[in-house]
Amino acid sequence: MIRIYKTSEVINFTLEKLMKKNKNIVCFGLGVDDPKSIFNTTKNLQKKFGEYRVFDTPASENAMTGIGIGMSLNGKIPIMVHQRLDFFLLAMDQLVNNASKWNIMFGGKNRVPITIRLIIGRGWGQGPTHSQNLQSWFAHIPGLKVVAPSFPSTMKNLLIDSILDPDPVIIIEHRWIHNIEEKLNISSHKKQLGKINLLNKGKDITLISSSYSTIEILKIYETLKKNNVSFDHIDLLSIKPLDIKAIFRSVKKTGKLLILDNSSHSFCSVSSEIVSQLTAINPKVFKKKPLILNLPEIASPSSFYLTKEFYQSEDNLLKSIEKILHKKLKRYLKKNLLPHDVPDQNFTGPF
Amino acid sequence: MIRIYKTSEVINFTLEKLMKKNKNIVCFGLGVDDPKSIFNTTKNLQKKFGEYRVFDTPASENAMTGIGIGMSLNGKIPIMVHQRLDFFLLAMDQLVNNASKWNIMFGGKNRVPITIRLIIGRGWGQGPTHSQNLQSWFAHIPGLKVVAPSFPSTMKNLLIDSILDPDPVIIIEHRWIHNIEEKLNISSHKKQLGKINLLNKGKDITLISSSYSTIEILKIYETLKKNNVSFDHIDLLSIKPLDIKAIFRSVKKTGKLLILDNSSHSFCSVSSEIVSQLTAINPKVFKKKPLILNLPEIASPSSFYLTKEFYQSEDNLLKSIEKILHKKLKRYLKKNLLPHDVPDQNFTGPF
Amino acid sequence: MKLKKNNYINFFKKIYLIRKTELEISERYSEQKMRCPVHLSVGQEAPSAAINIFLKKTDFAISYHRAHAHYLAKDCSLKKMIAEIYGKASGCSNGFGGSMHLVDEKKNFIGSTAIVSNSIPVGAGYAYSILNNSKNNKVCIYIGDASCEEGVFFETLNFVVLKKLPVIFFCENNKYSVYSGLKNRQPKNRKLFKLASAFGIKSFHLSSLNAIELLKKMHKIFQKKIDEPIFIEVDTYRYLEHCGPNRDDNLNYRPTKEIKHWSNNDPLVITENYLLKKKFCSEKNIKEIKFKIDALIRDAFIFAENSNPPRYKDYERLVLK
Amino acid sequence: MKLKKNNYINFFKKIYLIRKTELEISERYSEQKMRCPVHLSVGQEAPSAAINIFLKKTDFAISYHRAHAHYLAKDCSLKKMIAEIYGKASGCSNGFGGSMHLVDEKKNFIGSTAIVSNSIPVGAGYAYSILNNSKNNKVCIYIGDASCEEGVFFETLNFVVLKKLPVIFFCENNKYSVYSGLKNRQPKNRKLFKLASAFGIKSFHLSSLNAIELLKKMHKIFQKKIDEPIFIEVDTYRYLEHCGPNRDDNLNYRPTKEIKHWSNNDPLVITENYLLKKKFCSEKNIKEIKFKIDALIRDAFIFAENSNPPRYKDYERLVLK
Ligand SMILES: Cc1ncc(C[n+]2csc(CCOP(=O)(O)OP(=O)(O)O)c2C)c(N)n1
Ligand SMILES: Cc1ncc(C[n+]2csc(CCOP(=O)(O)OP(=O)(O)O)c2C)c(N)n1
Ligand SMILES: [Mg+2]
Ligand SMILES: [Mg+2]
Repeated sequence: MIRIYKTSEVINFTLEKLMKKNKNIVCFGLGVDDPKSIFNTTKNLQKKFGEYRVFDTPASENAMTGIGIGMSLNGKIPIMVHQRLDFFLLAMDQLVNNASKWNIMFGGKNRVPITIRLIIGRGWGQGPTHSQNLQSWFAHIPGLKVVAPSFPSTMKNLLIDSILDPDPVIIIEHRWIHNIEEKLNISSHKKQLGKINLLNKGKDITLISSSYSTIEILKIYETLKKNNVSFDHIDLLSIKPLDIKAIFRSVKKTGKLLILDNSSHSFCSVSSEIVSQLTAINPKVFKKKPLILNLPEIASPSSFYLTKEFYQSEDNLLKSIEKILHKKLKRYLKKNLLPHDVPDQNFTGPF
Repeated sequence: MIRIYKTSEVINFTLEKLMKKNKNIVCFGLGVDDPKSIFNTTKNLQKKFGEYRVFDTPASENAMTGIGIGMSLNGKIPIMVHQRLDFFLLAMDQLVNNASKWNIMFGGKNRVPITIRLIIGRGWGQGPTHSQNLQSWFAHIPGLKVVAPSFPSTMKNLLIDSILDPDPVIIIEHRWIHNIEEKLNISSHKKQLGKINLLNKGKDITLISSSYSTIEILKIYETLKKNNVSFDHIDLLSIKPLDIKAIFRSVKKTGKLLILDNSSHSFCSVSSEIVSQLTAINPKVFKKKPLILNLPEIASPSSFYLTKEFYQSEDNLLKSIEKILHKKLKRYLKKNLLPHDVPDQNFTGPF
Repeated sequence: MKLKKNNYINFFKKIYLIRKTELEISERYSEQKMRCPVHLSVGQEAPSAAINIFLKKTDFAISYHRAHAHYLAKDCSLKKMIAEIYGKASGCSNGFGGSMHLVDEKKNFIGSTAIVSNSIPVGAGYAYSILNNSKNNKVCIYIGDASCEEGVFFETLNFVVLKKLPVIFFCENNKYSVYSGLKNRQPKNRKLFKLASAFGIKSFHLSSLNAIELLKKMHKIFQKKIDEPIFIEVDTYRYLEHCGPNRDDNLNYRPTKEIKHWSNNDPLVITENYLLKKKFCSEKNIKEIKFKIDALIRDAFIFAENSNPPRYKDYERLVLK
Repeated sequence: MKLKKNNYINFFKKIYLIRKTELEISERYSEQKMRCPVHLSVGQEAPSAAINIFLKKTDFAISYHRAHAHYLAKDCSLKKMIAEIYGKASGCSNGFGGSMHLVDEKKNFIGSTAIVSNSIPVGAGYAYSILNNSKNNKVCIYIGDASCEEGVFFETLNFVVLKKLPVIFFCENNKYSVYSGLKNRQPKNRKLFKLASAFGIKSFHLSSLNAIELLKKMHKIFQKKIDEPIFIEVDTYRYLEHCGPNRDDNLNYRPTKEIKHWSNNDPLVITENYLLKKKFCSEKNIKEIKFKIDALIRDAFIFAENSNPPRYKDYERLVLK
């Protein structure tokens, strides 16, 4: 059906559709069956598929991950969800020492088709342990795939890809994309795992983003266009595998690169990896110094007064582009009537 | 006293010396007091300092890390050790959500001076879960420092730096450096946290390594020198903070870079970070494509027959240098009479 | 030592302080100046109020996301707590932490954290650091019923018993973890205190609905010299939603009967009536107490509102060099 | 159903197979062709031999670093195990895993892993996948005494009881974790089966020194239909070092008396004598049994030695695309 969907709706519909088709799919996590049903993404699933296939869990992240792995060794296709990525740090042993390696460890006969949705918090005082995006940790581990959808449509495609993938896939699911709307055909599917999405085509500069950062770049489209900046905008979608060839093609064309990375901290980030891989292919590709914008080298603050500067602003983004292009840009930004720490006007806290 | 020391001895002496000086230092971990005393590094410490300051622990890596953090909030200086880094994956919540953030989270008044020694296994069938080097995970987290000593002398300096540092420091301690010998003055100390060590000076190429990789590069010195290759060899020592300025100076001079990285896997590695940071300073610094040699994108195998190709060989290292320099190198390698999976002739398994 | 009049009055004062502070937060939350998640303790004031009648000032405490009551019951700075929730520089964590990261070094409140159970081993480590301290100080580790599902709780319990650390585990069992009732998370008939007891720790269960009875039972525990780690489980109930300022009974995740059962035994009402009945206080005394506390709370909000925001520069200074 | 002659003979066979296989590994280890850590089960053959008399072929098993006995007792491929230890392509994990990563799909041996306790939840997840299976199959999760110190064990226990999963926790308590005795790790008087029991799981403790008694007690457990998760703790003892082929009693981390105590009650000797005494076997029968098993072991080593090494190409093929 073609109509306007929210990302959260798309997740819900997609889960329902796939679970209907394949009764080996099992969905669990803290709160999947509660009145808020993970920001409405797991709504009615338990009612439709029963308590065996859709279940709430104890606060035991490490064991529950292992339990997902165990099921998957016997044909189940588990979908786990964590309301914040930060909670999942308890399960790194299961993820890294078991999920990512089981197949290799036992000679290549035992794949682990688990999908793990990790929600990234932002704003409204989420603070140091409710807003980390550790995508580069997961991307660093051989045997794991990592995707970071940005829109309802890419969420649909990547969620399907992840669930159908025979190996563990981590979905980086930013809290602020849940309410983003897009008109789409809910029953279509296009494989996007391993591929980038070129959202805008141009020749002056390559902008790369993923997940909610992609939305942030959309907000400066008007300014860029009215200033006659012709830009490639790459929505990464798939952090790993990374479509470095497509990225290289773009940077080769523009010679200029800015990456907006909503993962915390610059060290060993996905952005560094992109720059490093491009350099390894050909350092001459860069006509200007590439720029990475990400979160500062410090745990994220809770205070409203600090998050404003902690996160990248549209203005800062534009300034960086000005720096690369050596050109002043007149601002055509929509007046933001919202406080900086909420995704939309419907959000009034607390979670 | 100046004499020849093994790395393991240096650790033992240094711990003893500092513990004598400062009775707040506490040392714990699985097996610190057992007959093998962590490859002799904690020998006699319990005898000398008692069971309160030096103690064996239950197999509870996560809790024990939190317990270390708790002590440190009240003036203790804990030194934790894990016989393999891989076991420490159980404690990522405590490390990331508490140790690295406590100071920030509570307004900057509560530092956590914990030192965590993580031993990296290699060879003799260590296999997928006994040989991971996840240094880039730790380096990715704001609030953590990471060092990777290579020799007895750098071990001494970095161990002291780590223990004296007011914030959490991770020591990447490769199992294969324990028996490396060096003549040194055990009572001297030179600060090396945050600094590189330039082991050889030259102008054709910059070689970067850390931890046991540094030893691997030493093994090709003769070949390089007899071939009149003039090279900078940088022993990183401090993964984070990273002395990128010193690295840049070297690469600016040589224009050519090879990094030998004993951490698994290329994605989001410390090496990528170095290349990316250099490119961000100036992409033109590279006269040739930089090369990163690290471990393949797959969990490490157990079989003797597979580890040979899994790890980088001296020959492969030389081939890569030939590629960058565009020059054939005559080999002057010491015949290695040892099997490839042991560090020295005294090693006959099983651990 | 018997329970004295003053103990009862203090108990009431603590409950009243917590209740009114939380309700004030609840009321003002919609002003959108307290921009962080808040886990309020309305309804479950009695347990922490009770234990803090018996803990010494020199004892330590460490807590979790629902920490307001624990913090206030230990006489920590109300002003700094409110300022913290407002994200101001004068907050106990300079605004960096928010409602879930309360600290008061002066009052030996070690901190509170936002990951379920991850303050537990930190408390045990603190206890290790004061092992064999002459003052016989203890570390009170507050936990919820869901804390007892995380592995680290059991690991810590084992270590605490092994080393005989001066720890009091204080578990407020309010039967819910967010919207999840116990039946989703723990087997039927699970008794947390019995579970703890199997680890070799002396364990108590205070199941009284009546706050005064709770106080008396708590008193009994502290009558004897405590020279080993102990575990105390207290049944309690929150009136408001898990996180946020409102009631959420309309969501129907909790049986109406259960809600009534608890709210009919409101700790504030019960303690106030008890003071009057026992003539520990006159109506006038009570009014005075309330008046004073109300003023403190008012002042705290004024303090918070008037405080300066933290400067980003000061935050950035904490980046490691 | 009573224990039959055949059960006793099978029990003996399993013990003998495990003992001789492990001793062969031990003897040949110095040839340096088995280049991986090995955790041998010499001395502690009886527990897994006993339970595997009662487990069905269709039941599942999952284990930890010391898995040889569990693997062999379930009739998994001896050849593939030895080849795996030799790092050969014909190994059960193609040589990729080594001694600590044994698997045999045909025999429902799910795997064994090298991180203490991390196979536990995997076993529980497997059990979840067969919940309500008509065959009433179970998953036997082997654990050691140190496994019961990791949080994930308790988390899993809670879940298994909550969901009534078809799991048998089988804990071989050999009192040591590497060189660390229980006193370093667990409070005095800790009884693991009681701890488990407090989680609401039916628990058994088999403390018999005598292997035949152990078998009989195990039999008793399996007499009744098992329709809920259970926990079995068995006291046992390893004769050799934690990891590697040798004795290490010279290191003095274990009391001589304790070592004697156990080796004086050697399960192999006891079962053999029992068969003879009960006339279940003649000396000749025993010889034949041993001869056959010895031949199997010899063949397995020949198979392993003659097998091809894995090709790096085949390994690399597993890199994710
Ligand atoms: C490791 C982890 N998992 C999940 C969460 C999400 N979470 C926040 S509070 C909470 C409920 C905790 O319940 P309980 O311990 O009973 O305390 P209560 O809120 O009832 O006071 C959960 C699950 C978290 N913060 N940390
Ligand atoms: C998480 C983790 N911590 C530590 C180790 C190191 N280690 C390997 S075996 C072992 C002892 C385990 O003892 P137990 O469970 O009693 O089994 P046993 O060796 O006695 O059969 C330890 C601590 C590990 N492999 N994993
Ligand atoms: Mg609760
Ligand atoms: Mg043991």
